[in-house]
Amino acid sequence: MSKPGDNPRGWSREEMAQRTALDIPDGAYVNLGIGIPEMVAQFIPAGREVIYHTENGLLGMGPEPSPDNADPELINAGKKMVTAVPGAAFFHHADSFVMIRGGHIDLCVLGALQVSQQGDLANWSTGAPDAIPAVGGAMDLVAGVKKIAVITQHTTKDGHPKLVQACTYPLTGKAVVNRIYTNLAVVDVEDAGFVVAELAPGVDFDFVRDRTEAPIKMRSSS
Amino acid sequence: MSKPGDNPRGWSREEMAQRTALDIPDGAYVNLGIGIPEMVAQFIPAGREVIYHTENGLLGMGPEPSPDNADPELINAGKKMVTAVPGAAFFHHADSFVMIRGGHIDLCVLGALQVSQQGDLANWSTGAPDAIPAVGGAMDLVAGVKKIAVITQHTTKDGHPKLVQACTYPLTGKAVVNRIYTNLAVVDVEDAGFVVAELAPGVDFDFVRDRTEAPIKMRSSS
Amino acid sequence: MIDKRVDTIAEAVAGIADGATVMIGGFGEAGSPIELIHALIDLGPKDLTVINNNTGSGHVGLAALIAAGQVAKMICSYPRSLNSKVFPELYRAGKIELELVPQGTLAERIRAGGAGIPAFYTRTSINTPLADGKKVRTFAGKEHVLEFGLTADFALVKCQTADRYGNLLFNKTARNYSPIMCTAAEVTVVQARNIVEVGQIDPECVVTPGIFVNRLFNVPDPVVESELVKAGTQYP
Amino acid sequence: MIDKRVDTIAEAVAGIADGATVMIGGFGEAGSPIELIHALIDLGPKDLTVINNNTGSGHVGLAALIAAGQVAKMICSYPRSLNSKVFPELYRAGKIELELVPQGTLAERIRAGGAGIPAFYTRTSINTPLADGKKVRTFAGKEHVLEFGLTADFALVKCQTADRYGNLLFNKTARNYSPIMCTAAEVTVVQARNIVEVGQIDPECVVTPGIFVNRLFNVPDPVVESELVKAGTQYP
Repeated sequence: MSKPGDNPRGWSREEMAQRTALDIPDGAYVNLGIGIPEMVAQFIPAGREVIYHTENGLLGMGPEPSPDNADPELINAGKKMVTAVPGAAFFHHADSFVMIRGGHIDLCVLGALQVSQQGDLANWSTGAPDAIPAVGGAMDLVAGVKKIAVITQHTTKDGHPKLVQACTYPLTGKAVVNRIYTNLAVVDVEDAGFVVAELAPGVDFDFVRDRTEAPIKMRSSS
Repeated sequence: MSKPGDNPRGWSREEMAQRTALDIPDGAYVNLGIGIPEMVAQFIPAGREVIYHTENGLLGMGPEPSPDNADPELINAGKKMVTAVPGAAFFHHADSFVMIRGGHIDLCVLGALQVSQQGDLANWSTGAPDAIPAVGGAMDLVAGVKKIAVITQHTTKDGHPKLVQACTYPLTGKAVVNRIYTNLAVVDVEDAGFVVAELAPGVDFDFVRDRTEAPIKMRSSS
Repeated sequence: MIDKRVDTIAEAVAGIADGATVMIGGFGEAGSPIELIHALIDLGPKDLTVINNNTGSGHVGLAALIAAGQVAKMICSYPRSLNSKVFPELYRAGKIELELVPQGTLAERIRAGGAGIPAFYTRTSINTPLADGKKVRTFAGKEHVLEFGLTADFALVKCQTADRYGNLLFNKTARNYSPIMCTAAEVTVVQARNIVEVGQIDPECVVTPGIFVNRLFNVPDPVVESELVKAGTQYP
Repeated sequence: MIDKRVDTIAEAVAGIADGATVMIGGFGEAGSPIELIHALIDLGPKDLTVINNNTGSGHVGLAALIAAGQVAKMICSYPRSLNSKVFPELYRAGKIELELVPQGTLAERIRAGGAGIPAFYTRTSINTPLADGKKVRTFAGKEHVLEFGLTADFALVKCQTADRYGNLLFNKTARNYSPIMCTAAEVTVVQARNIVEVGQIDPECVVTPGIFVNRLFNVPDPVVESELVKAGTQYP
């Protein structure tokens, strides 16, 4: 298990977002969660056209507005002010979740508290008795979007693994996560469990394995 | 029972539509079925604003277009060309039936094959083995609209009563009809059965009773 | 770059195979994608299940597709209408199957299919033969019937205006089933009267956002079904 | 003549009684009908059940309604957000009830309520604590949970443009829950920035047709919630 006090290694938050962006193909419809996932949009490689969905009712979300262009009635799911690109569409909440629940969105990138080796995701509640439970659209997204990616630090601030054998926090969804981008590696969730698809520069497999609670393998190059 | 060859008496088709129109209050949202019900719109008393819904996707249906104004993509549920009044709205079929099924339309006026003393309506199929079954929106309308009125001849062309003890044709809905406008009378469907609210000029109660299969009473003036 | 335009109508309908389920937009002739239907006749797949409110008129469009023997089953609410001769004959001869669905239930089943709702309860059709054999449950003292979402392999629809993203506007009551069918098909194929530049459609007015559209073919001057029927035209 | 305009904001909220269920439009501050909420505080009914995505910010609008002790129960998806202090305190003190619903399920339940659909199945929340105690059924090999339609006595929403029929247009993402809430309430009350003549709203672009609207009040220059929160404003 990892030890608090390890030197930070691997990818920065920006680099995790950038690495995630590399995998998003031209023409994809993508929903980006709050936090690091939001940063993915700025790293899409040139020449790819990606359309962003925000579940509060906009397809074709653009970047932050300039101050003179800001409208508190044009926000994203994180309630930050955004813009709408040419070719965007506004719609109501039920129509927005038709896109999500109906399987029309190609990819959703979310944060995580824990991901299990079966792809179970816990990202909405620590289950603490005094916490205010709040779920938002997370359960709808994992239930409906075609592919679920997670961006997360490999371990918690206290050094506890976030890639676990079984989630101890309440689930957002069962067997829903396809790929995890951590500061240390790109990890696929396969039938056999966690498989490292790529290591961050300067990080070796043993370092990742030591910081992962569940069994994890290196993808064999073939 | 009535006899074929009776002289026509009571209200004409236009007068039945006109009598129905008298009961439609200012501000009502109304869906008019195919046939005589369609004619109701032209008889709304002056000073009343009534909004017509057609289930194929228009709220604010207006009268037939002039030839230079005709658009085969602006039609009513009977597939006749119509117009849209100022303040109209177009919408898709699912939204149109939100209005119907959700109980938002005040009144629907339909034709009938039979109406029973419990208010059961049969108006979509004679059940004949070689008939092509076709239901359209009739079952949705009777299930969802606040008040269901029927306009019908009191008897069939062969002189058989259409106001019956129990429908012999397949039902459109059970206990759904509130009021019936026939060529002979205005008949309410109450818990106790058929009650004549008004007789057509020149028609007496016995004449109506003889042409009604189920028990029928005259509304006592009080 | 996202560009859903295809160059030929054959490309637009490519891949619709024997046994496919195809939703076809339109209520009567309003919104009927008649050029796409004719391309489907040219393509020739058999044993189709077709979902449409009606069964077509005369010997063009949907009626011609049925006449060509390509349709094994119709799912619709009103298969009997003026100038509808082809379906009734085949139906009486036992050569085509019919699933009759109340119009609002048909619309809601399509919307549910597109929305990832596998089933829902509705009051419509309770106490009628169309509820026979279906699961019934009482809510607030009233019986309701369980109905299932509908999806399709392809949807063929007609629109008024589109951009290369697939954002769509419709013309008046030609809208009808098309927007919900766009959501419920694996591949949505659209014939558009006008294709405009991205940004020219007001984002507040988009009826079908491009996410629901896969292929777009420009038919600037579509035929009018009722005129063809009146002229006695037969396709092919 | 159909004219849904009312002259005073007190008339707009009149009749909202103790124990009423009230849907309030808005996602965060976008679309929040803050003037109507303040009128509801002035009116003073107690034991309300309020349906909103959130629980308000600062001490104005929905947060102020909760702080006034008028809300017995919140039905929402995200009761914890930036500057949301009032609800968390009351909730931890056991003084307010919470029904937590996934955002898309909340939207669909409201849409179902307005559409006369008493219940539907969804995959959302399966295998999570939010599915506990709910009926589960398998469709196409996957478990789904039965969820129920939501209706309300009143809906309070904000729109951009309206006509006297109650046809509504919204502003950008301020649309969110408002159109579906308009369909699901017995009495829908709208505060509109602009009221225009009948015929000035394009019938192809109407978002909420007037049939869903009962009362219309003109608030030409609504306050901006985040500015009030920043300024530390308390209502009343």
